[in-house]
Amino acid sequence: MADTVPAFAHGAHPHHEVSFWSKYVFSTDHKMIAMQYMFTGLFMGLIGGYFAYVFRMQLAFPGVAVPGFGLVSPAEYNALVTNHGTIMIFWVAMPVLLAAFGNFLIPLMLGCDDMVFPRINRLSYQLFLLSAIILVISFFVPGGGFGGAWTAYPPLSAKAEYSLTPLGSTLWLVAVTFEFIAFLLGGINFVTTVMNSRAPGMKMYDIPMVVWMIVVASILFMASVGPLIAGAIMLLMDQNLGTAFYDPDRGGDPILWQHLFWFFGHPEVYVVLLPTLGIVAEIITVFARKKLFAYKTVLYTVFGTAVLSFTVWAHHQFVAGIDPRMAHIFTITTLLISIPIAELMFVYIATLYGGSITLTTPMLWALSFIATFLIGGVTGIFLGASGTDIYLHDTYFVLAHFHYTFFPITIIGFFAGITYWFPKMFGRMLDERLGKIHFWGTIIPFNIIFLTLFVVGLGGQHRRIYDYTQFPDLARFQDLRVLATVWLVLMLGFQVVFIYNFFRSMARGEKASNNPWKANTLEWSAASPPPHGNWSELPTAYRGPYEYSVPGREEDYWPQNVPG
Amino acid sequence: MAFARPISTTRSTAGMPTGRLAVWWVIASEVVIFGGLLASYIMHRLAHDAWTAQAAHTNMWIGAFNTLVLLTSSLSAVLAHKAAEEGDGARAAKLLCATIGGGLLFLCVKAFEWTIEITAGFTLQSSTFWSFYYTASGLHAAHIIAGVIILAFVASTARKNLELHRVELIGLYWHFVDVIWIFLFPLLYIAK
Amino acid sequence: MIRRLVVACACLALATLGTGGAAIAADLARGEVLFHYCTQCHGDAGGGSLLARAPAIAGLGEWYLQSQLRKFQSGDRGTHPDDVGGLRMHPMSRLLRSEEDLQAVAAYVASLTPSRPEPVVEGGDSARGAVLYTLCATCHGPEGAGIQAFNAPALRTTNDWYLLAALAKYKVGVRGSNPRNGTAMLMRGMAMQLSDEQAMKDVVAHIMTFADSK
Amino acid sequence: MIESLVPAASSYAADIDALFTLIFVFVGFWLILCEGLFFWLIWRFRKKEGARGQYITGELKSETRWITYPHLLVLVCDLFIVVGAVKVWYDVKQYLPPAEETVRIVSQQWAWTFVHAGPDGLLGTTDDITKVNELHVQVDRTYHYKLESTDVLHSFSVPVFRLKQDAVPGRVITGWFRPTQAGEWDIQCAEICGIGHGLMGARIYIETPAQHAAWLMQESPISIAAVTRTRPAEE
Repeated sequence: MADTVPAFAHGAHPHHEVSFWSKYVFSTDHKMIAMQYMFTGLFMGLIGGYFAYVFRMQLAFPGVAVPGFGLVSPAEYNALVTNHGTIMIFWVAMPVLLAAFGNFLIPLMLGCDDMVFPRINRLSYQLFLLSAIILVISFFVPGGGFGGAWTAYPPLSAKAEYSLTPLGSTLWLVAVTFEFIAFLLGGINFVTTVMNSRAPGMKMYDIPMVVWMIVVASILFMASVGPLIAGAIMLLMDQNLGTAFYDPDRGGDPILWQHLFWFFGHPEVYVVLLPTLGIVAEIITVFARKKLFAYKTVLYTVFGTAVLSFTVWAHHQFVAGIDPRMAHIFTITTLLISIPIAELMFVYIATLYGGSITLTTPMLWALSFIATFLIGGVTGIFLGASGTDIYLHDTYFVLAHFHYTFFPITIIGFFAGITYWFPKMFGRMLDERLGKIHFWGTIIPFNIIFLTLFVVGLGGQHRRIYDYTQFPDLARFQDLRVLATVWLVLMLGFQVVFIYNFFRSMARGEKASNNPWKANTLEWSAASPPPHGNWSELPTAYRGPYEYSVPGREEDYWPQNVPG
Repeated sequence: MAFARPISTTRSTAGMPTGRLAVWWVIASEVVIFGGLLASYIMHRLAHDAWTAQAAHTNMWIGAFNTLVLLTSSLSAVLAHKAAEEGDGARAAKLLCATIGGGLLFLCVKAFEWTIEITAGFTLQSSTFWSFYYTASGLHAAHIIAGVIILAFVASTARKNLELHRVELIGLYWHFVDVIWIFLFPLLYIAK
Repeated sequence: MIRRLVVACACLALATLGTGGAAIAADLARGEVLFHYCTQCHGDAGGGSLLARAPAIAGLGEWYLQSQLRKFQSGDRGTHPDDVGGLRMHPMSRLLRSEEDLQAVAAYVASLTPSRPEPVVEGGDSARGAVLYTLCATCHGPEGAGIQAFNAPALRTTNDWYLLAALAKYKVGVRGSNPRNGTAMLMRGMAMQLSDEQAMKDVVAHIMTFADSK
Repeated sequence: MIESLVPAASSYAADIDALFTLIFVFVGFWLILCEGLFFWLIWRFRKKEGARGQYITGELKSETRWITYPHLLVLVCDLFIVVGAVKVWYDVKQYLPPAEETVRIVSQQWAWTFVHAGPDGLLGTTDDITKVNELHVQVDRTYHYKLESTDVLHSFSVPVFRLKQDAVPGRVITGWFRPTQAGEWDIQCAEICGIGHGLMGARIYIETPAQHAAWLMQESPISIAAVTRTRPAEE
């Protein structure tokens, strides 16, 4: 393999003048597509954050017009929470973590010039963009946006007379389905690229962990989303063609959707978790100057998690009217999944042992992921145990739990990744001081908000309730709700620091060298930012990605592409 | 803008051409879509004995004929692949046209069959069995239509002796669509 | 510049003139804001929605709107187990947190242009209905405009499907069997006079002719 | 832990709270251990001039045991939790003690209808008491509920009972509860059911036998005569 290094690598990409359209809009370059995914995802993230602001304000000050929105009606409230969830998972976590970092990193880390199917890659982004546009349109159609929760349980989602959003629910479903298809196409591309296009000399165990994680996530997505696509087609037909797949009055079964949804929905958590775990692995090894503890164990654990994640879905349905005996099985499988995840956390903590740790901004983000995700992980045990789930199901305890997982995954994972790879993406360094202000301004409010919500959840407060002051027993938590809202507004405010830092550094930041962090993986051997085709001569890999602090070497890192 | 195929497409670390590898992944992702639909159908079917009586109204002989048509068309796809391997693009194109013919015949028979059923009063809304019947066979028919379009495209390039590896790829897809029908036929027509 | 001054002066003058009506205007403005709560079901112009089983309410008498909202809030209306629409409205009425809010919304809805709903109920004989309607006319007026003195709301500005459903509810006692709701009990007695569904359809068909003639 | 926030008013509430505390102890131990170790490592191995990182692969047996033993311990903790969870779940959801009275619960957009058995203690008789958004039960009496829905999914949730059960249209789901403490508390709908979901609340009135009898008398004065004859003894 190693003797087939193509010496003509750049020859396939003749330089020619390209128009604005073909450079930025219809580009097939994986880096440009990654940027498209990222900026679309971030734009959707702003919408999702705005929605969170509006409904948190409504909860803290019910009946008061929200500045920047107006009076929130119950229908709007439902649409806001529904689309906040949908957007944050399908239009932020997926495109940013999986598609943006996947597209950017896979060819660069594998030492190839592009994805194997650049045009399919572009098509997948375009489908994704289309799905985002359809979703945004769905907020403005008569009747308003869909308000049946991101889980879209029928019959509420299936019948217009129940949801009162005839067009909104259909458009929502169409948007989600398109998004799935976009990520199926993208995932096939990722997996094929990693299987077939690694740099000469790069063996299975030389692949950087983040690439492995993205591949496993793509396969996991592919294997789990199929039934839900079938389910979505059935739901679309129920909505518009008068079928009765989910209508109990005419021989259907509403629980069927729940099974199809959560058969996908639970693995989906790992689909977004794995890329972030990978990003964190890259960052902590670089800034601790340490080899990743037990690379193969991590890999097998991830495979194990992926397989196990298919067996736990019904823990979302303990009280949904399934056979009570099934709860025992799913309690066991759910608690079993705590073992691989605990193992991963142990590995990450163990990696810090014996390191030489520098607390740069990316490292702070990566470490805060571990610290907060631990809380998210352990609180899941309460919900996986059927006995306590009877009480905790659909309370704010659940909400706080999964925000303690999804926030580290999506938001912290993104910030860790972007602060780490920013020099490679844009050729300039981010401002460290602003980065740290933004870090503390995000991480402190986040913890205050959701620790508060754990408490109100234990107090019996349920999710998706428009106005808690209408419930005499819940009205007494109003101060805590105001507290959470105030800190949310503060946290959103601190994002301005990031946006300023991002765009200012992009234009005027300090120029970055090719390898500012002294990292090993192949992308740091390319120019910053990498040109079309990435390298003038495609690299060869000689060793694994985590050879830091190798004894006997003068430097404490040993890039994969350096012979010897 | 002229499209230059990247070097990464030409690599094959896994020991399989990139195109074939990707088609296998496409098939894998399609398998779970149909798998979800059929699993839902089977679960319902087991829970509703009454469906047996409704399934009795499907025409097994039409279904059997369509099975035969599809299997035959798959055979010509195999022969087309063989011709493409030998570098005979013109012959491969002809054989692919035979496959297209099979696909179109299948669709015509399907249209005829649905017409009979709808005029007999069995529509999409009649019952959940018929909803499943039309959804499953409709989704399958959509795959046949897509397959026929791609087959036509591949045949037109193969005739010029270009991109002959695609003959194998579309063949793989066609066999997959065929296999799906092998599952649908007993589930919807024979089990009564 | 001069034009701007003129405009400013005019505004000032109008504002001074308008202070007398400010209380009412503020009420209407508040009501318009609060009406946002109602539009998902009752429509942007209060024209009703068959999908949501919500009747047209635009232009109903302010007194009637107030009294019904109060009844919904207290549970005197909309708490019969079979009153599907009422059970939906009962919690919604609690969105109005104060008497001022309730009055503001009622004032605003009353100020809306009454809708002229399209008839959707079929099979009603308006000629037969005219005869039956004589009983209704006593309270609701000969043209169905409603008479406040008899606590009788206007009929001709609401949807025929809603009138039919309401009559049916009265007849079987889904409405008008709550002793705390006297006017409804009175109406129930009247609805009992209609012998069957056809009679109700006929009356409704007749009421819809008022809407046309208006 | 939970009872400091919400009173426990059913026979199994304490079991669920105890299970919660058990899990809290286990996961609290692990969380503190991990976070403590984590922050200590960050501090201990901060970058120092002249010091390099150590080269540890984590592939050797002597190294992997640092993660193998802890995760075996996690497994042991999981076993305890599974046993506790299964036991509580069995008691609350799977096992159905004989009913002293049955109440029918109908959920719809956006109201709860409770059909109480009335003075004769039997459902489906003429003296049934139907109330919207008001559930009246008596302490120390075992109830079965028959949960129905007429339109979409709802979820019957009584936080003071620690009870939650989804209502599924087309099904009647049976469960049980036994109130233990008199008082008046919230019932919430815990499954999104349309635009009024956030306003779909009801109240549960848990009454002493005397209060309950008074309520029965107030709701159905006519059949009071029957009470003393057909109703089983209060104690």
